Amino acid sequence: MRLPDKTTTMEQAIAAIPDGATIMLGGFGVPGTPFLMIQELVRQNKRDLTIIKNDANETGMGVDHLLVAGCVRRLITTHLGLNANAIRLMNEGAIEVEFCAQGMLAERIRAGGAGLKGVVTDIGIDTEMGAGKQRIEIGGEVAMIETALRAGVALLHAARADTFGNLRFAATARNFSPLMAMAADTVIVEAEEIVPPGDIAPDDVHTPGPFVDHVVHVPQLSGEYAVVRR
Amino acid sequence: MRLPDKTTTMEQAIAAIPDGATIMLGGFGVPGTPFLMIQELVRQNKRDLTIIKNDANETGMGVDHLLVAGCVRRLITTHLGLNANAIRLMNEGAIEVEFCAQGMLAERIRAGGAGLKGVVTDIGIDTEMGAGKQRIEIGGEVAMIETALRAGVALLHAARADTFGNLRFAATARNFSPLMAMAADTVIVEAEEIVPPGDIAPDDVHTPGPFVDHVVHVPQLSGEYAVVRR
Amino acid sequence: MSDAKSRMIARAARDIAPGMTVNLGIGLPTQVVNHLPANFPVCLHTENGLTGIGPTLPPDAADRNLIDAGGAYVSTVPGSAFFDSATSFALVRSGRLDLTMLGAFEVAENGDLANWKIPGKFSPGAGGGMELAQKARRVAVLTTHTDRAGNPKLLTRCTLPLTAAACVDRIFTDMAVIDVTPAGFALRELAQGVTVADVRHATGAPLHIPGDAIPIF
Amino acid sequence: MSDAKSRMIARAARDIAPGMTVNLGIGLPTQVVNHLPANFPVCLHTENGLTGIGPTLPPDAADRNLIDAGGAYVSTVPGSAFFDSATSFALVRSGRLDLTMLGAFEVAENGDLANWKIPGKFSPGAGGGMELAQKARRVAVLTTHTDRAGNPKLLTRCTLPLTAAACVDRIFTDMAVIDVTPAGFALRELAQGVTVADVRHATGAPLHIPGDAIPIF
Repeated sequence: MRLPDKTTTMEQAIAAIPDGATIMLGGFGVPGTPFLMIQELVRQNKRDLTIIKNDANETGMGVDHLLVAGCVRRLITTHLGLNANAIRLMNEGAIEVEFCAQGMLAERIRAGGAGLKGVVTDIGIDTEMGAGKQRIEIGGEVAMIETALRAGVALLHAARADTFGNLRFAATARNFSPLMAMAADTVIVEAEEIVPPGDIAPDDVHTPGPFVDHVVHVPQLSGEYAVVRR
Repeated sequence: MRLPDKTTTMEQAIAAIPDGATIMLGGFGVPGTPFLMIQELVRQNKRDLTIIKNDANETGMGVDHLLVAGCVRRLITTHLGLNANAIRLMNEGAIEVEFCAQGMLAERIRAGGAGLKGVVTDIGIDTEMGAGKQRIEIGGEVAMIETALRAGVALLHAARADTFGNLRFAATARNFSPLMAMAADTVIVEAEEIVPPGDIAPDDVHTPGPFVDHVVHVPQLSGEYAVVRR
Repeated sequence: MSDAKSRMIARAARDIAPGMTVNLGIGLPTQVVNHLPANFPVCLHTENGLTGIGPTLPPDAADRNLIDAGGAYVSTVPGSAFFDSATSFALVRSGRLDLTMLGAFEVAENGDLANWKIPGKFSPGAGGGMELAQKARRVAVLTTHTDRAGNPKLLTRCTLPLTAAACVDRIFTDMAVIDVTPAGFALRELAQGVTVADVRHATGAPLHIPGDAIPIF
Repeated sequence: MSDAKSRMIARAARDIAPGMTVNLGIGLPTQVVNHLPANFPVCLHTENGLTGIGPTLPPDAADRNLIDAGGAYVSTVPGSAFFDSATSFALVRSGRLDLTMLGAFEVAENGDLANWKIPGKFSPGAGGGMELAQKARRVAVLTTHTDRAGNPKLLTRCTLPLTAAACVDRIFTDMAVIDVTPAGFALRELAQGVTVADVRHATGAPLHIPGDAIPIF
């Protein structure tokens, strides 16, 4: 027995994504954002996308390229504070935006990835974030259902991958990526380093290979990955 | 700033557990079972315990010591197949047993650890395991609520801990331990090795220190930890 | 093990396609792995928290922390990964498990499976069986065609508590390969030396027979 | 920064007890850490996936993968840990976060907090603020006592959309330390040079004054 090889090219992996797809993007701010795959989405001119990401990066970076190119119909996110362009497009009605509490976005994605239908929570129950959500009684108290989120595709940035798709993330670049890796039908990873199976010790794997479909090597990063000097 | 030291002695840590406590025990079979802390529970003659553990180990080992000593009132578990003594006590009515589907036990514990009230699932919906569980409609389908589980205490076995409580587990000894570490008011860890903060790299931590209350060094393991020759 | 059982297991192994992630249940299914070609690209999962299971090991060579869900001491292959129980069942429930092979007490013609409880006699709990049966993309059963008393295990309806409803896709027995179809049990292949009449006789539900020649395994 | 703001931040730092796990919100709260004694035993959490935050770093020394939730480049201390966003909020919601210090647009006398949205003007999303406000064991607010126009931020009722209801325990301002009690706002301490009358005047809700001498910070 040996574990299958999942390496491919970025162009090929991204080409299989149809217009209208729902795409999860890893990353919280810069760390973990798959900037090169986002650039490839723009280059291949994908349209009508639903994007699920913690934030919309900053003006001129990452998700903002998708917004500027008109690729995005809908955005499910937690915070757009660093991207005035995203807020403008939202206010103009050019994109639909659904806001989630950050930990609820994480749990909704994880629930999708764990084959659950949703989670029961009281987060936001007394706020406008709780409006319209199904309520149930549990343990004598009222709580809400947060429904599971899944996507057709997840695009993730890893520090290191083996050819089977076992992943390691660096520092706070981990954030949503292990959750999204579980929650999409097709998971595509850009990795700064690709190693043979076994080079990542089994106790040190952040995302197990079976959750990953395609691994793409990105030997050269763009300036977007670097420290941002504001 | 520095991170607090949580090392203590096993006798002291276990002494604070009251009779009637609900205790989560890590472990799936032998790997991950905190055998020495279980022995200490018996030695301190804790009574009327509710034990939450994947299995009841094998006759003459681990959880079985608690059963033989009459410490256990109730057991929440997934499988007792290797412990005929546990099955006998259950059939005689000497202990109450609540069975969960294994992945549902994991999710219920994780939900407790994640501050959720429960999860929405269809696992077991057409079986007797689904009887009596609250049902809701979600996405046009019927699903069930599995309620969150928490415990007063979790007792876990780690391969390595730092003095702040960051943990590493070995191989399949990980199983339920990271989930239980999140889901108990007091988390006590026996570790084969204790190292200074920083010796476990931040990217390599399995359970972050803030979830852990007490760390106990177990320099000498009992024979129960060894390979079982059946 | 009888020749018929060995052939059943070897036949089941041929249903594992390259690249699959597979969970092999305790008992007969575990042995399917021994019939895969060397260097076959497959990822074996065990629900206690490992993908990339390698060969089982004798006690002398075993790692005390490394077992499969049945308690057998196993090894890893290059590229294996350890993870917690929640992640392990996330993999099962979210559709990443391509195939599971399970034992059975009873299988019904609508695909219902009973393999965890015989009320009053055997009730150790279901372990991870319910999720494997309900959520693996494909569920195959490996079982003797009849029980020790000669009673059929393939039935119109299960009499024992279900593990999961309408979950079984295919059944490998010592007599035949049978698919669960919308129309009920359909005979696909016969074991060497077994006739259609033999299988009909040993099956507790109607059996659809193909018009073409029936392959032998 | 004004002296009054500096003293407010220094005073807030004194409410961090040894051994706590603490999340300091974006803005003024982040600066509380600069007022902790050297070698103080505390674990700082940031919701993007880190416990054990160390000092912030200039761009030249920064790690491109290591930021806090506000986007600042930070470092680690020995014993820090990285984890995913689900684990990070599990820590918050399950009661392992002993204290959070947050900014505010408005705080009501029942502890309601509004700090994420000004309809029509400012609506970037709540980020992780709702969970911090609703689930930290103790919630402290750091804010100027009035807004730039001089209007009170401590009110009988919030007028803006809530972040969480009845969540605030204590408010540190440039004028006073005020607790949220079942009876409403209670003055605990006064800033240097500020009188009870000043605080009353700048507060948009009744203020309970202790009978004893009021400590100065």
